[in-house]
Amino acid sequence: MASITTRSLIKEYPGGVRGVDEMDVTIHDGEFFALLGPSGCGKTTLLRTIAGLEKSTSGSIKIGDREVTNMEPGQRRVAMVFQDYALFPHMSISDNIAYPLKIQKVAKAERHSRAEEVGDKLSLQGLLERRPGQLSGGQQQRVALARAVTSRPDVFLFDEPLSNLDARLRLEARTFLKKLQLDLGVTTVFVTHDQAEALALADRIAIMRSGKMQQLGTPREVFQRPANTFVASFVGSTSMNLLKGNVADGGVMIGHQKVALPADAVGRVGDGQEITWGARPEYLDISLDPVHGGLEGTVTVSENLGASALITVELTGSGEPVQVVVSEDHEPGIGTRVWVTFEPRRTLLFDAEGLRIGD
Amino acid sequence: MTRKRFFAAAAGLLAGTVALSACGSSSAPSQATDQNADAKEVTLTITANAVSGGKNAAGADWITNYVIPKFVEAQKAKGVTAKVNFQPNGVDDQAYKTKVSLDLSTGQGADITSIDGIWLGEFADAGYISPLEDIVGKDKVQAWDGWKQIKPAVQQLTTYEGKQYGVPDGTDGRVIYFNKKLFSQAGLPADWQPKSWDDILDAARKLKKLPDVTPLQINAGKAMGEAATMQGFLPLLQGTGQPINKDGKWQGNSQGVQDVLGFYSTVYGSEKLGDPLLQQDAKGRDKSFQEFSQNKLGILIESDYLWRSVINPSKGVSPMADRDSSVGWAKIPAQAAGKGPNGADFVSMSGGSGEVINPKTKYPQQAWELLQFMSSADAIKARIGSTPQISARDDVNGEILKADPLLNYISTEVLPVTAYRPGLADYTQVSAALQDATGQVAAGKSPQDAGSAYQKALEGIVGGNDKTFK
Amino acid sequence: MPAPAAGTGPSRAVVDDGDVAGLGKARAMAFLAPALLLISLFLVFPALWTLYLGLTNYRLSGSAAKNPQFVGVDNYINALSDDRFFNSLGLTLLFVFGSAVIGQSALGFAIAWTMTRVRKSVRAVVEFFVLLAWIIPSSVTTFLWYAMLDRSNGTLNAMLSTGNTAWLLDYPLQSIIVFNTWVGTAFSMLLFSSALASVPPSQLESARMVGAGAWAQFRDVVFPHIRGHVLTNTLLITLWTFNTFTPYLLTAGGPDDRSNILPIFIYRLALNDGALGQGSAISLIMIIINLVIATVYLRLLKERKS
Amino acid sequence: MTAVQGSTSTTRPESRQMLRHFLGLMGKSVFTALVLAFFVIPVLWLVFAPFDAHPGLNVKLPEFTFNNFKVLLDNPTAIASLGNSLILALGSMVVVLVLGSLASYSLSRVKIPGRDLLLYTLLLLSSIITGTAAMVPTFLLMVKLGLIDSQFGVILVLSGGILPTVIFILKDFMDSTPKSYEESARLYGAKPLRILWDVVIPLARPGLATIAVWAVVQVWGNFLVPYILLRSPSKSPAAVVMYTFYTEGGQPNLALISAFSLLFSIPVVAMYFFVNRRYGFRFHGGIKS
Repeated sequence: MASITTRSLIKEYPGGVRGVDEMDVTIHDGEFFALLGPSGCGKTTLLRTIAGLEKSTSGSIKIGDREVTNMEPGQRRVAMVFQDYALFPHMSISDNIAYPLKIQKVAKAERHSRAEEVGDKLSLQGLLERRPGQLSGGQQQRVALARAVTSRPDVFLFDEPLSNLDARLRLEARTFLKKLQLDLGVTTVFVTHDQAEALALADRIAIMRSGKMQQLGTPREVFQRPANTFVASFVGSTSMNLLKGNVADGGVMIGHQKVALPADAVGRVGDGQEITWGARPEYLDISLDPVHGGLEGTVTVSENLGASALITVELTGSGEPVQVVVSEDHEPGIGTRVWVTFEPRRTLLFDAEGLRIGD
Repeated sequence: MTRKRFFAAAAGLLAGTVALSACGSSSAPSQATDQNADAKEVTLTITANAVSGGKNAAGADWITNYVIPKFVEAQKAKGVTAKVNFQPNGVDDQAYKTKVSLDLSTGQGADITSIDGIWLGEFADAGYISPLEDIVGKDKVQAWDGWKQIKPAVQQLTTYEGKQYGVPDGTDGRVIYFNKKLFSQAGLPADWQPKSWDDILDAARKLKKLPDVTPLQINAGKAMGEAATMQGFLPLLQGTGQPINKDGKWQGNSQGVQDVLGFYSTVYGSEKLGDPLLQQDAKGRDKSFQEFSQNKLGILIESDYLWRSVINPSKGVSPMADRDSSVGWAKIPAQAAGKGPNGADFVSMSGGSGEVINPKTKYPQQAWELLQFMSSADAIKARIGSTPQISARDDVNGEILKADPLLNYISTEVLPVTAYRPGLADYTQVSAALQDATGQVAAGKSPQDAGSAYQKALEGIVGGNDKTFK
Repeated sequence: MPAPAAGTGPSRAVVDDGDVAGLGKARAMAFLAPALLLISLFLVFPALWTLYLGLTNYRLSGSAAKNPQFVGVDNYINALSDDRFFNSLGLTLLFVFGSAVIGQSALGFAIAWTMTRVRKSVRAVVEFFVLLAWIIPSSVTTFLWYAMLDRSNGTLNAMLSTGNTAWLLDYPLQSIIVFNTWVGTAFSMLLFSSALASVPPSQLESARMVGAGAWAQFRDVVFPHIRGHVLTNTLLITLWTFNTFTPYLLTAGGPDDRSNILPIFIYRLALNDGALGQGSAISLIMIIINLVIATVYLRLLKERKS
Repeated sequence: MTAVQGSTSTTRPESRQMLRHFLGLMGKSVFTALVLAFFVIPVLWLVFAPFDAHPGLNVKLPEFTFNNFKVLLDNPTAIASLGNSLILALGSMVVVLVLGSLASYSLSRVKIPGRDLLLYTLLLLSSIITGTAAMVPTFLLMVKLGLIDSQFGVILVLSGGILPTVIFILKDFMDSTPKSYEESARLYGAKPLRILWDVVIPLARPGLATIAVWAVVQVWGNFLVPYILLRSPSKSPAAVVMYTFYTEGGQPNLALISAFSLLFSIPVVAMYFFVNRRYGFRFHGGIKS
């Protein structure tokens, strides 16, 4: 078990593109840590650099108190589960699971019993003599996990391990993964582009963009208090409403409508300052009657989400769309005139650079 | 070989400037003639284009079953332990020649090598072989009593620039074969003997009237290879009075050459007395044999090989059960009576092979002993066995050819008028040019055009027209 | 040669991209070295030596064997002023174009394409026989075809009732083109089979949905996927066909040089005439032609892509 | 798919569809039959002639006999030569597989400067070696190395000649194996040779098997190299012995040639069968352009 620390880590590709740019991050011992971001943001590069599959250009990586920056991947005591699982198609499941032990020159009999033991733990009983090709996607994923577990690593590295599964299986596997990690207590770094997966699984999430860290925090923090507009729009199953406006008279002018200053921003902005006002659709509500401090508009689209509905409201005057999640009982018809309401403490303000105003 | 040596050698080679001449040939003078003359243990190797169970199997079996044990035995009686190996080959002559050249050029190779007489000049010029007297000593060579039995004409086979390079082991002669059955159908005599080229053409014209019969086969073209020269062009050219090479000069596009090509033109051109397509066939010669054996071909110029090995009723490849009664033969006439060299009426060409000693042999004296043994009357009789063949030795021929009318005929009637090809280095290329010329005429080109193309090719080969004559 | 062990340990040199197994340059060279050593010694070295021979009048026997003279580019001038060389070159180009580019590629593709839509058992049988032609040693296959095309007893004449047509004499080039197609189609068929398997069926289907005909499907869907295979295939079979000597066993270059393709021309020059210097020079010319063809292929395919 | 279109189209195009379908089926069957005829008919001679008491060049039902084989069995070199061919073929196969997979793996995974140029140059040079002009240098080289009359020497020369093509084709196979397998093994501490052996070789097995057959076929039929380099009759491979069944005058002995041709062909065909059943026989991969 070990923590992971990177210091000024840079991975530069030929041509000067930086996959990882000045990364300073500490992943705590036993933590379930997610690397989240759109494709090409460098999260997989960071993971592979930690694994040693990519050589860092400069900076250092420590696992526990071991300096691993220049170590061979095989010496870093890390285990990785690949997106395609990388199960050796020519070996039985048992041999696949025991492969790390084979490298460690563990005797055959013991390898076999360890594989069986791990296989049991991961519900792979009865599959051990098969070949990977004969297994379902979910089973293959568990075999890949089992192989990682067998090597008793200090660190698990998961590269989008759930993305090859269909939606239903993915939820199941997610729960399984979380439980497994809790049981084993091994420091785990998990790369995903799916924010829901990251929110559901991780103790902490690092959100990356163009090789740079955007925000590091608990799921709650990144959801409720995104550091910038990028994080705000990337995290959440519906993205945050972000409306341009400016500060006036202790409030925020969006078009010609005025809303209250978010709680965090009080006292930190001055009149005339250009800002972006943000509010999550889940934290907004609508009223059919005029409400003071609410935003007036007309319903243009309604999308059913099951127990709730996502309503798009076009604001009167500016015509900007605002999305609101309403419970199924309060779904207004298209064309209805509504007022969008909210609690000021649930709203955020971002400055001209897109950084959140407040602490 | 040890690995170390292997890599050392490899490195040496890679390092680069290996002079071609150092590797490419061995012009170094032969070692002393008496080297290892008193050795008690001797290893000798013989090679020939013969292999048991395949090509020239009889020759191969003779070496393994007769020559080697008998020679080893004879040596043992002298207190010498001899070990004699045989390296068989079963390939076409060009491949065999290549291998032998490579072997001799590097000082490897068998101590005794069987070669075709016409390679002699090339090999000698390349320094691959040396005169016998240089290898084993003049006195030793002259001491052999076998020379008396070999006619001077036959000795020419292994002679180059006046020196003996080896011992001839057999010769042959060319005659005109004809199918008596077809002849009687065409109203031609069974004891046919043409006296001129016109006689041949007249007979062919009569045969032409028979259905499904090719009247005449005169080999032509590259596909026939040396057979086009030896069984076609050269016997005809001989009949015009001038040999292909005279006083070191080659015969160019002379009147004689024009007459010969004109003859081809008559046969394959206007009158279609022969089958021009057959001349282009890579296996045309075999097919002509097959046709002859199936009574589909009337007249054919060939050597005794046809009689012995092809249409032989018991061992031939295209056996002819009634060979003895239905195949006739005659001497090849000159263009017209008295037109042959020195006014001869009839002509022929002969070839043959011989054995040479590797100049790099470790045991020159013993190799010479082995060669003498192989050329002894008893050994040759053993080789010839039950299928008579014309040997180089008169004593053997007199004894074994009596029973075979054709071979006896060749030995007594043809060999006196025969000629050998010049054993000159350029011969192979000149022969190729002649094959080309005959092939072109058979394919329809005019004798004039083919002749001037030949002249041009010839000058390229021998280096200028001062080395040719007309 | 760096020892293989030099690359291990934590202080190893920077790893290349794509080097997924962590070979490193040093170890990569060590892996490559045995093959390169063998190739240098038994291929590059004799090949360079051959090129040197091409500058001499070296012969297998005769006085030029003893003292070969450096003749510079004479052999090349001779070759380039020799009608027979150009005849041979023309025949070779026809032979390569006919039997490799058209024959093997087209037939191989047609078979591979057809075999994707027949029953498995039929496919297995067809593939077996096509491959058989390729596997049987050349000395045997040439004999089979010699028997097949024979003038008087040949199977082809019997089948087609073409009397005594002497195929090998009347149509020598055509005969060896058909023969070489017969021998070599297997490789193209195999390559195209696996290439076609790599074309996503969904793309073919969507092309059909918008009404694309067979040609349009090939051009817009199949070809882009198999471009690399077409290149590999054309390159290899062109080189192989350019250098094949096997037709010699069928026609020996004849009749009258009408099937005298370059490898046979060289063989006859080097072995029958013993003119190794001249033969070596023509070998180099042949390689240069091969090089030009290879470059043209690479260009063509690159251009069509962009 | 016909159904999809058929249901939405009117009657006339529907019948045209049917016609097209029918014509397609006809074309397919005719083409398949022609292909089979083209490839099968020449081989028939090999099936019948060896068992014929009087084989000719034409294909005919034999006057059945095993005598041709009996004659071969009596031939001192014929049967042994097949063993020699096996030695040469398998020896070369092992050499090119071992050296070829090491080299192609290395070339596939590490960008060595001038890699492509090197490959193409070697490929082009290999065409000289297989030709006749290089015969003399090769022979002289082998004389210097003391490898005349050595089967090992023949194996080296033949391997050197076919290695570039082997590397070229194997590299395609190696390029197309997914990289995550190797990375995974590497993370567990496997060293490159180990990865090659545990992961890459098994994954490339169909390719290796196919190349193995290809290499064997190349060596199996080679006449000139073993003929020039070997001396002892006991080492002659079948390709050399095949030529001995011609008479002095160059005429083929059809009985022996047909029987020997069959024996000569069987081992390679058997090897193909084995490989095809076990791994599937295929070439794949294309140059990435």
